[in-house]
Amino acid sequence: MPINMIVCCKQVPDPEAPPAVFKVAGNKMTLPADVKPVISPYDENALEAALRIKEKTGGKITALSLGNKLVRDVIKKSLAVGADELILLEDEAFEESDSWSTAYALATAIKKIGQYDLIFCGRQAADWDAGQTGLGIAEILGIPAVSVARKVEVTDGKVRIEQVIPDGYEIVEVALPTLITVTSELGDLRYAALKGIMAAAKKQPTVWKPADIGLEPSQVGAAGRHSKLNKLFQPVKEAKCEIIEGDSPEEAGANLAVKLREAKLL
Amino acid sequence: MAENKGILVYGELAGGKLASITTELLGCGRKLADDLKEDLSCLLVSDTVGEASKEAIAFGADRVYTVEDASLKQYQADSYMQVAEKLAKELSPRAILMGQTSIGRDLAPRLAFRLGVDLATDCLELSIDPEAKLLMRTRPVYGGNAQATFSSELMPQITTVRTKAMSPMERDDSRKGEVIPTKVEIDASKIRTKIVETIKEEVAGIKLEDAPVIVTGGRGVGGPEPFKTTLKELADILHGAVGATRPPADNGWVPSAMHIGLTGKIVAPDIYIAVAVSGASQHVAGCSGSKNIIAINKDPEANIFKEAKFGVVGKYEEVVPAFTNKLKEILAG
Amino acid sequence: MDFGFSPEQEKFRQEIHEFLENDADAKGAKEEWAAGNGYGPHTWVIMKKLGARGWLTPAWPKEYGGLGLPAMYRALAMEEMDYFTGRGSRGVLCGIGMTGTVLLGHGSEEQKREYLLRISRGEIDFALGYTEPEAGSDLANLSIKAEDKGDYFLVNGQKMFNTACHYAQYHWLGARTQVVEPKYKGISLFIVDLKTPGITIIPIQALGFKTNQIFYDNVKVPKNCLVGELNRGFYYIMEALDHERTYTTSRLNGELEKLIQYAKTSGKSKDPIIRQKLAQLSTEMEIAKLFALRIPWMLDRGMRPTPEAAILKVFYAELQQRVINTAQQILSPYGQLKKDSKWAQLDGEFELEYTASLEGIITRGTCEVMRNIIALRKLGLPAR
Amino acid sequence: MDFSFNEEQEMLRKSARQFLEDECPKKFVRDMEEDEKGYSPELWKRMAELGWMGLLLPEEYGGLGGNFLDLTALLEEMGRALLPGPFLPTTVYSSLPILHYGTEEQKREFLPKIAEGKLIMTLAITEPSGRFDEAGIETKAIRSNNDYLITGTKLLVPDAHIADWFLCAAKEGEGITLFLIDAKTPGINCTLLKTLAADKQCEVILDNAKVPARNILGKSGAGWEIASKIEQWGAIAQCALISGCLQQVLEMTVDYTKERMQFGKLIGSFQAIQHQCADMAIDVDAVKFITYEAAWKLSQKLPATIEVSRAKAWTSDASRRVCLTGHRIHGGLGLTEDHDMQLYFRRAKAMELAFGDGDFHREIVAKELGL
Repeated sequence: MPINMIVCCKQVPDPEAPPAVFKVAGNKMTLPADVKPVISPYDENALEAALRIKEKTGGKITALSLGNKLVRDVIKKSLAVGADELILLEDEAFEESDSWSTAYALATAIKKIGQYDLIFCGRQAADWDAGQTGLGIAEILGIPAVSVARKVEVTDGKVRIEQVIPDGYEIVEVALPTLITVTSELGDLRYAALKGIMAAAKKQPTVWKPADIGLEPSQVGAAGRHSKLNKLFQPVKEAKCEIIEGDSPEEAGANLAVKLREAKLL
Repeated sequence: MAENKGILVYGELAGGKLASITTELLGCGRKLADDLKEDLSCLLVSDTVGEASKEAIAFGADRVYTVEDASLKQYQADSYMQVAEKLAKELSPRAILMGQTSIGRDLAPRLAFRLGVDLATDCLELSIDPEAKLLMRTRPVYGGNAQATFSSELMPQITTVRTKAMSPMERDDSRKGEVIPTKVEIDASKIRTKIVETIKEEVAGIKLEDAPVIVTGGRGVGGPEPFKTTLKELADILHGAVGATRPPADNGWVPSAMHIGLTGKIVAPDIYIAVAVSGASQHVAGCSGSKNIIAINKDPEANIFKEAKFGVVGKYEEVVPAFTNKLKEILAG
Repeated sequence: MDFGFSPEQEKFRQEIHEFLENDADAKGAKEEWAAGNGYGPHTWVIMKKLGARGWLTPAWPKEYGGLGLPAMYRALAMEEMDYFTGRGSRGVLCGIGMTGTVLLGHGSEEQKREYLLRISRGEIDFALGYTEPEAGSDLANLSIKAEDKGDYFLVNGQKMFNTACHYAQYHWLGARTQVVEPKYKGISLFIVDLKTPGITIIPIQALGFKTNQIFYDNVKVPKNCLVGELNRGFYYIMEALDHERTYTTSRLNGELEKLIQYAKTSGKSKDPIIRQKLAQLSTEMEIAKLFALRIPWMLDRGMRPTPEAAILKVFYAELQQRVINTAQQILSPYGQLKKDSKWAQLDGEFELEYTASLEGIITRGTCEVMRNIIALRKLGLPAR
Repeated sequence: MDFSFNEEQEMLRKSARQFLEDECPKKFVRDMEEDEKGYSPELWKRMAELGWMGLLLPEEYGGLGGNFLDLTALLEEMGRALLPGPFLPTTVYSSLPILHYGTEEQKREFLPKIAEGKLIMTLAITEPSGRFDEAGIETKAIRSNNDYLITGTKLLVPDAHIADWFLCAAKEGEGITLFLIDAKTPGINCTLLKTLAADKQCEVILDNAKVPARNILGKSGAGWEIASKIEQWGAIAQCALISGCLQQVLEMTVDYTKERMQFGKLIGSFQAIQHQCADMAIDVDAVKFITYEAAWKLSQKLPATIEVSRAKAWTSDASRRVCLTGHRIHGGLGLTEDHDMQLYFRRAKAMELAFGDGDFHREIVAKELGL
């Protein structure tokens, strides 16, 4: 049975950028221009989960993204790796969303899309790391949700999920439609093949403004927040590392042991 | 609707006793409640709660609500949500504190969206704004590259707290408190997920969370083998456990239960030895509470040296065996 | 990517090309500039002719005498003008480049009406009034003082190397209005009529061109001559420089073409070393062209080309040195013969250029200062 | 005028960068220097699956119909990662000439296999003369019935030791003819040469190697026209590799100056270092633009002789300057084998020499200028 899947993909600043380039200015995170945005890594895992199901079972994947001035060659990666359609909730009004206003807008857009069996989200986004949006969408839509999945399979209208728990995993079954948040153990997103890239470049995403999903600008983005950001800051680290030297790496290793003894750590 | 008052800790049990995160939540909840001059309650949900309710009082709760039902033996979102939603509505606390555990991560967002209120996850610091009496909730963002303080006027203010971020109170069994058994009818028809099987990937030896010493290998270790040999030998000498950063877990070099970091385990041992670990913020988030971080890395510019107290610049293949041998010598006296 | 021009752009360029190719005043202007005197009668005429067609300021809005076209058109117009009229680089003329750019962004409506139309028609020009004896590359250190006296500003002090003072009508003056640290926060911009009492202009003959010292002795500058906000002048200067470190390559390229032609006709092109050198210069010229066109391309996409303009300046100015020196080597003993001298080759052009080209590596920010900008702004190296 | 890659090229670039960062780390580059094959068949297969081998080939031959600018985006990433292996010999030096000059039969035989990653080819032109022109070819092809017997020595043939087929230039009478030669043909002997970059370049000796006449590429005696076209393609491909390589050297060096403390200060705050870094940045920008312009001309199928030679002339010299400055700034650390700087320094030289250095291409520019 071919199934309809929706994958929520968020554009975030590259979390792999060296820590030193993350600078807070005026309650906002600023990064140098050469740090390019990426799709949030867990969302990439989510996309991979959907692609594997599509390969095995068949189906349609719609990637869904929210933001403003989304970088096309970043966000269209979903199309390049095999998503069938890309819908962008893209408008100034969507800027500075929190978990609530993000989930609310995404859920409203998903209702407009209408046909869905499986919704995938990353377990959390690499910018605010809140880990709420996926489960929030499920609550708003009133569908079941399973979080932190490391494997997802669809058989006979049911989803079988390996959900990561402390010291192991659970195998959980749930009927469609359902929402699943995905973790990195599921595996990296495949690389985009040239053919996919070329096809993606020719395809234009569907862009929806708040009004297109029946929302007022006051219900989305900064205006629709439930939380107030009081302060964004970077704690100062005082720690200073003492480098233990030696004439050879082996000697340095031995000196480290001696040092730990001297420092009474042993 | 009644005015929201008091702090409610959503407690978790481990092996029939109060989980350590719950004692931490009670410790922090106590302070907040005292600042507000309001009460601290604790909710315990299981098939049988037993003595844990008394423990909760000893660790600071004024009232303990116990919900017992055979169907609540194992956490399932759809059953636990029925309890959490009902109690949150009935008790209308000012704030609900949960652990940033696998239960808290799963339950808190659902509850917040069900109630239409705000949630701040994975918080490191909580305080009461004296004027607005709002909870100021500070949490790491951008993979630990910054922190942010959030507040919300929507009640209850739901918050999950990172493990080991707060200190429990000294246990005081003479403390007085009230245990209130509460009945919640669990509607089985609303449970939409089914747990087919639970598979434990036990890691032999000391549990990471309890180990006083942890030896962690990063991507730079190069493969699964050193985790079983070089790193394990070092950990064994120090009676510690072996951990890993995310890439070794994602690559299947080690079970994911060994992953330490923002989305893995949060640890705070006395000695944390990071071997061939670059020190990405997402990893540091999981070990920054350690008392002494020691870094061994061939790249002198690796970020982990910014976190460490002591460091050696060199190939771990050369440094670690020599380090282990010298330790053997020293510890043998 | 696209390294060609659109048909509209080609047509625009062609029109200017055909107009200038046979215009006697263009040739006259070229001679005036070559003599190092700046504007002469031919220059004023050709400026007015170009201005009447909107070609001096194609990227300005139509209401202020522009054509409302993208910055790329301006670059094309400049290429043609520089090719035909020589060293007086139209694009960096103070009126169009500095005054016009700042007025468009920050000037009062009154100032815009008063000056922009006349600038765009080629009727007036401004002398750049930044440099002082103690403020060259370190422009923020300028000290000429403008005191607020209620009804007017009272200006006292001195400027150095203010080249256009002997033919422009107005001074584009950067003056200190506040003594403050950091120093750049106390600078304001003024438009001063050069005929105002108290102004003395003393000529300086530099290598290959004529420039001036200018003294302000209790000069009263009306309040409405302040441009933009008080003490914001340095910001305006920097912003305008991003637009104005624009170099065209057509004139230098024209010289290289002449040199290549000379090498061919004189038989010097058989020398493998000369072949290598000329091929290298032609390669570098192509790079300079691309660097030059990158600036309007960025401006048209709303990007601020600060380090890119610095790259262009360094590359162009140093390329100019290499072209001139290679010319001197190829001309060998004849290189030193002046225009009109018996035996002078190529009209003595490279003798003149040899000295005049020095200006290129110094003015509008030395190459060294440009390298600092590249390091700090493009590569993000630490300031200290 | 447009100085930016299009969306598709940006996506290709990002995807290639990620793939190569994961699959071609410096450890792999070092391992391949030691490895006899000098490439990984596994990685080759994965690159083929991504469609890279077929980038320039039309769809009817299993390719994707990309152009030279698309290729430039990909090659810059390969240069940045110092990807070892026979990518250019197989694609640009072999599949392109077959596509443009081959018979329909030849195209059908070779191109789909190349696109699938099932065929490795290389170009055997250079000879002991060390020249890049027609006069440098002494290898002889003698007709015998429906075959040719080819005898001679080819030098510095990239990846010949693993190639399935060669594209080989030989003298036939007064003209040059190009032959497609099966590497397994009796009479062919291939020896790996030890090189500065530890890349895999070979001596190939042909001793009466028998090649069927139908394996001529293009027309008999008219092979030099094709060879000079290949040299153009090859030169600009090398420019793109150098461009990526130098961009990485610049980034690596600039990063280092922001971390390295001396005399109590970050060395990046010293003007002497800043000016060196600025010069590197100017060189790298120039390399990019002059390369892109030539690649654009090729992608538009416009004549590009002077543009290609300008690009290779500038890029070859810039590669030396940028790598040298990179080394100066890295100090002693960059000299150690553990550091990546020396890898770039050695590889850049191989790229500089491939298809003619600066002097060689300046002479072409001079000719084009009518000098």
